[in-house]
Amino acid sequence: MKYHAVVRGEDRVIDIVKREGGYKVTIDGRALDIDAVSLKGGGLSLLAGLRSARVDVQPGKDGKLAVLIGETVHELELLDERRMRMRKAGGKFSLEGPQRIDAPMPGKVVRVLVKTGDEVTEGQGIIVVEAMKMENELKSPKAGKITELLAVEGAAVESGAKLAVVS
Amino acid sequence: MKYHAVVRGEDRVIDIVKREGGYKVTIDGRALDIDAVSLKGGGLSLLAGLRSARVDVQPGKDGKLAVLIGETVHELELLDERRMRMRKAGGKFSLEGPQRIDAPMPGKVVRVLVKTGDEVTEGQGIIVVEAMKMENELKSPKAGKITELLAVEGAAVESGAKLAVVS
Amino acid sequence: RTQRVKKILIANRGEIAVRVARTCREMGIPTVAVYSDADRGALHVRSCDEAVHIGPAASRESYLVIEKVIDACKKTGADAIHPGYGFLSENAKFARACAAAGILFIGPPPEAMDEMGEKTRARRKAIDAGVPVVPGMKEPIVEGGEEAAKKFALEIGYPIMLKAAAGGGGKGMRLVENPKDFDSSYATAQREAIGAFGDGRVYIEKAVSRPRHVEIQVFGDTHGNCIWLGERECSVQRRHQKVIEETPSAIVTPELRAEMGRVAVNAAKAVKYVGAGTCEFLVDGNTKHFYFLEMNTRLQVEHPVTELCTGLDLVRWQIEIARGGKLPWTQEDVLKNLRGHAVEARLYAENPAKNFLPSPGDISELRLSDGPGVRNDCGVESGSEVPRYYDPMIGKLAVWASTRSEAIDRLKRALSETVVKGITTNTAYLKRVLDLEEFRKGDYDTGLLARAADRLLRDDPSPDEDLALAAAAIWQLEQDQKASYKAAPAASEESAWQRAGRLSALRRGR
Amino acid sequence: RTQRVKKILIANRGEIAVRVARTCREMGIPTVAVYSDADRGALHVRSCDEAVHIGPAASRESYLVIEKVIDACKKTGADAIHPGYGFLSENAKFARACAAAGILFIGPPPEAMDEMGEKTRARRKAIDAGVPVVPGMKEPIVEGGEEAAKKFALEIGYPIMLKAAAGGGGKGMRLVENPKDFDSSYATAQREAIGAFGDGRVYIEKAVSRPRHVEIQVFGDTHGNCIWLGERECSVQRRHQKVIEETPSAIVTPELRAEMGRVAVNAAKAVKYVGAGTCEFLVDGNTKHFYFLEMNTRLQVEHPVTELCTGLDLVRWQIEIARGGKLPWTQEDVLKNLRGHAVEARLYAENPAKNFLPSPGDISELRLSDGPGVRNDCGVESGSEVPRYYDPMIGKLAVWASTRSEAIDRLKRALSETVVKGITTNTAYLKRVLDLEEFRKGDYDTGLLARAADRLLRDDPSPDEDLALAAAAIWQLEQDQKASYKAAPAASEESAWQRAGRLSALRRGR
Repeated sequence: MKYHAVVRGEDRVIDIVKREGGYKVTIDGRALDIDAVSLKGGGLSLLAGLRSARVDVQPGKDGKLAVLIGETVHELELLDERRMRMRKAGGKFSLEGPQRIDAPMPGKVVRVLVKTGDEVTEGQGIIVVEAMKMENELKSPKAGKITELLAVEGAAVESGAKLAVVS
Repeated sequence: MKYHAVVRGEDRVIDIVKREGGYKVTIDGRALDIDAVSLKGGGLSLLAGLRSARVDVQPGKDGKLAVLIGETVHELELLDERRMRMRKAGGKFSLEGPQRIDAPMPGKVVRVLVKTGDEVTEGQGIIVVEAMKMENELKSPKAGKITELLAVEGAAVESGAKLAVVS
Repeated sequence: RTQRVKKILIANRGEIAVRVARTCREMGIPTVAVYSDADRGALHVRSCDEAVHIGPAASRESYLVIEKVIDACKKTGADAIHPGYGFLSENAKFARACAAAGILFIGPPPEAMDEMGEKTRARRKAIDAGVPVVPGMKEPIVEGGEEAAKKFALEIGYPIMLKAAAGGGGKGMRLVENPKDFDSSYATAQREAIGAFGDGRVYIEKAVSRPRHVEIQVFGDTHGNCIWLGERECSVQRRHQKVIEETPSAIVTPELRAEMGRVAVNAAKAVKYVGAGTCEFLVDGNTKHFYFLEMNTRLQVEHPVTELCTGLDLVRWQIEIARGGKLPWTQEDVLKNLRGHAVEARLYAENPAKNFLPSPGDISELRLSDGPGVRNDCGVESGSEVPRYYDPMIGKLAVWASTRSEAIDRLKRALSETVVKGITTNTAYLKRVLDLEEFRKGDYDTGLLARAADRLLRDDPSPDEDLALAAAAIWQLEQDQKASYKAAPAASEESAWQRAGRLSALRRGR
Repeated sequence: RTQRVKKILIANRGEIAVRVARTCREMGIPTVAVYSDADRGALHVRSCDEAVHIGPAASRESYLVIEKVIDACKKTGADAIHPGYGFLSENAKFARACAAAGILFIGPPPEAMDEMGEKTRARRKAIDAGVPVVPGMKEPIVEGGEEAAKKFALEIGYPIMLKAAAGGGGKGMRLVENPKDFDSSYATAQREAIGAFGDGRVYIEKAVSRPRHVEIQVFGDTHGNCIWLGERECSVQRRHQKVIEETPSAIVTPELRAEMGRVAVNAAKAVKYVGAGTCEFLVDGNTKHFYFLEMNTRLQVEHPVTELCTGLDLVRWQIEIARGGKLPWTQEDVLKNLRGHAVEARLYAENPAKNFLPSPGDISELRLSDGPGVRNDCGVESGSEVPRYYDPMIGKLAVWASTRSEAIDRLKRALSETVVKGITTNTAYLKRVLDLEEFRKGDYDTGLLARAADRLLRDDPSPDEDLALAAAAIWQLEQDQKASYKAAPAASEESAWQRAGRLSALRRGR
């Protein structure tokens, strides 16, 4: 099986073969022999040569995986052919083209910091939503212009409600 | 749904109806309104009137259930129609008729305390098996006579191996 | 002649309700839980012997409604209430309502709450008791008093702090660096204050240099005794929310401890304080001068570090003293018994990478740490839901060891055993905080986390990256296979994963 | 000039391997696990940084094979070995093999193990050091010496004890009430001794009246210092297997503690002892005279109660001292630091209702206790398998509180939070032991559990019986429905349940 991985922006190619006593995993040509035991709750006990590691894999963000090894969380994206196609088709999550700003969870819009037509920079605060007693500022995912602005101060919003669009 | 329960040798009749916000459970005519939430791992959070209890139900012994509430484990047998039939059919686990004495787990027979034809009392030691570094004495489930004796001192035995029969 | 307590209602939720229920069980006292619509499946409900539903999810309609809590007592025959922290714990009206209903309120007398509850009044009281305070307004800003307030701010000089008069826990608190930000900060502070306490009044205080938040635990009884139980250093804060607390404090010498303790006890005695209370001080990191901030008239979130170093069960003491018992210890006993070092980390359901956005949702798996010197106080377990209506703190991890550096190493070890799946938490962030040079040295102030923000969030290449990639591939392959078999575990995991996936997708704020 | 330790191999499994790995992690020392075919999925393997397979399930072919363990060190570059308890921990040959291979053995010098390892030799050594011992044989019974042995038994008078010369942990130990049982008991003792230690030699000792098992923890360093760290009362035993341990002991006065401590230190010094060791004494419940039984030249299973009351990490001390460090404490420091009361309960995979038949198998769910004063040391977690090849102890639950009665109440509370599913354990049995009047009073001896057997196993009607019936019905109904939907979770549970069902069916011994 072949996977295409993206970690910290770098592309990696993984080839994995199941075989007697574990897996042969080849990453960018370097081969690893790994013995794996699945644990309750989705974890793995891995033996790679002498190295022993408990690994927790948690899927999140649209196919992205958070891989926890000891102290460190590795955020990566793993794409097989199918996902690759999906990705190619709707570039929804790439930063090309218009970006939606949705409500991260149900809450209340306490402030709208921009007007339609405003030029915004990447990371600029756009809307402040209050949820769980905390004010959370939603930032622009890219530099561009506010082409849609649906958020209204004081309005209650549900999870995923479209609040604004940056083009 | 009707269940027939046996707890501490007593027969109890349980009638259970699912309804808005929980269950109506009638035990020997006395009705209880119970709100139940299922927990991960097979537990239940019960509210019976004001009473709140965390209950863990663990199936064991051929349909018998161990019900843990706070300090106490309640051992009971719950039989629906189907199980009732099974029970009626093969009386395998009732104490009428011949009783097999099987190896509780893989181990080694270290002593055989009876001969074929011996009269034995209920609870009398029949065979000693060593497993997990401990000697475990298998006792007779009933008073009767040893009609079969397959255990041989020193022999290794697998789980469930028939060691003797008391009739 | 101490009063008997037959049954205690715990007017709270989450980890503190579970923690109080544990001590009650050890004392053989039956407990009553209260719960909102959002909490029927919560751990605190099944940790108590009885439970009463008290309304909708919103705390203003449930946990904050005095009548509903009192009714729950009558319904269950509870003759005492432990309020925990937050919610009604510092509400004198509530304490009075309990008294009126013949219910024992496990906390200080309402009068003491009145005097300490409202910050500016507490400041006056402290000043009268000879307790040093930070220069600031003696009264909250009044309707239309904004201009006068700005003048006052200019007089004591910027930077200044805006604080909610009814406040606590950093809610409705704002640092203002210069005059032009006054109006916006004032508006935010007011809004947060109303949201958190239903009281929008705010006052001004001078900001202290390299400020360290050090608080003193005090305990008083109904026989006029009052002692201090050492300090807690709570300067590791993010937006005025405590993140890591420790005792003893790296800058507190035995002399300073005794002096702060004496002052704290004076403040408590000045209001005839009874029960567990905490005097919060701001210590100037340069001059080591300390200023009284406020007195919290309840158990603190971070009380476990004090328990670990004194060997006491503060909840047991609260109950014993509420029913008229005498303090079992003298001040000398405290000094004899203080031992070692304790550090606590708060586990929050939040996403540090997304500006600490709260991340409520279902916990698919929770793995806590164990072994020597580790204590977990958790309000959730595997399968629990973290509701979006309440504080995102899901629990606390505290450790004890004989020295500070061993305690920090132990906390790091324990955090590396702590795994929460299904939601995003701050565990990895906490580990990085423990590695900050300033923290290791004990040389930090309340600005630490803000200053170190970049170091705490950067993601640098890890030596395990290839192993992580391999693990991901193995995991994915097994998932796909299981899924194709439609085998039970895979299917159930898949759905959990997908749920998690959806949640975090939403959390991205796209 | 203490020696550096770069990497520690833990030559053990289960809870003790996990516990040692935790301290190593806190000290920043990488660890190596060893595992048999039965333990690839065991918790201790994933708790270490590296792991080496050392053979088949049977410990005689894996964990007990010196060469394989030494090879594992060479393979991984481990320069030190922590043996834990059991297995090779008291094997002087092993200690010598380590030395020969240039590997630091974290334990006493082989000479001390020789002197204390073989019981009759230890007795002689103790007598020479002026340590009181129970009257008994100075040499094990030799081939064909049975008759002489019986004569000796009659001389010192029945009841007598038969004990394995190489023994420990109650294995190969038998109480003989009268002469006619001598032969059968001797045979059993020999058989168990061979099985447990590969050495069938047995010796005779007089049995003491109302005997209490009280042991003293000692610690020596390579600089000639040796101190005691207080006692552990281990009289709650079943078939010579410790079940519950506590410190301090209810019958030990400060004077007796000092006296026993002095004697224990003398015994240790007599063999130039280095590291952690334990002198086991039998205390006559009536006369309070104490007799030396044996010295265990390793860490004890029950060491956590000593850690809780002293605040020490004994494993850390073992490592520091093995690499040449000085004892950080004087005897006076110990007296200053001893505090409160600790009790430990051992969790066994066994079925008390079936004559304590071991119950290996898969743990479908493990829920441990938390909160104030609780410490878990566990070798398993949810999803773990308890292999049938090793000791059935799956973990230990220890608590600390300021008084004995609070500690017992706390342990009971913690046990009520502890749930193990899929296999049968002794948790309910343990709770009943804590409720025994003799135990509550502290007035018990090693015969307690045998005498109380009936009270500990009877099942009396519970006020919750109807609730239990209702719960069973609700659970069954939900199971049946889920099953009929063929919904994922139900299916997976069903299979787990069926497995559990099968297992316990087998366990019934029918």
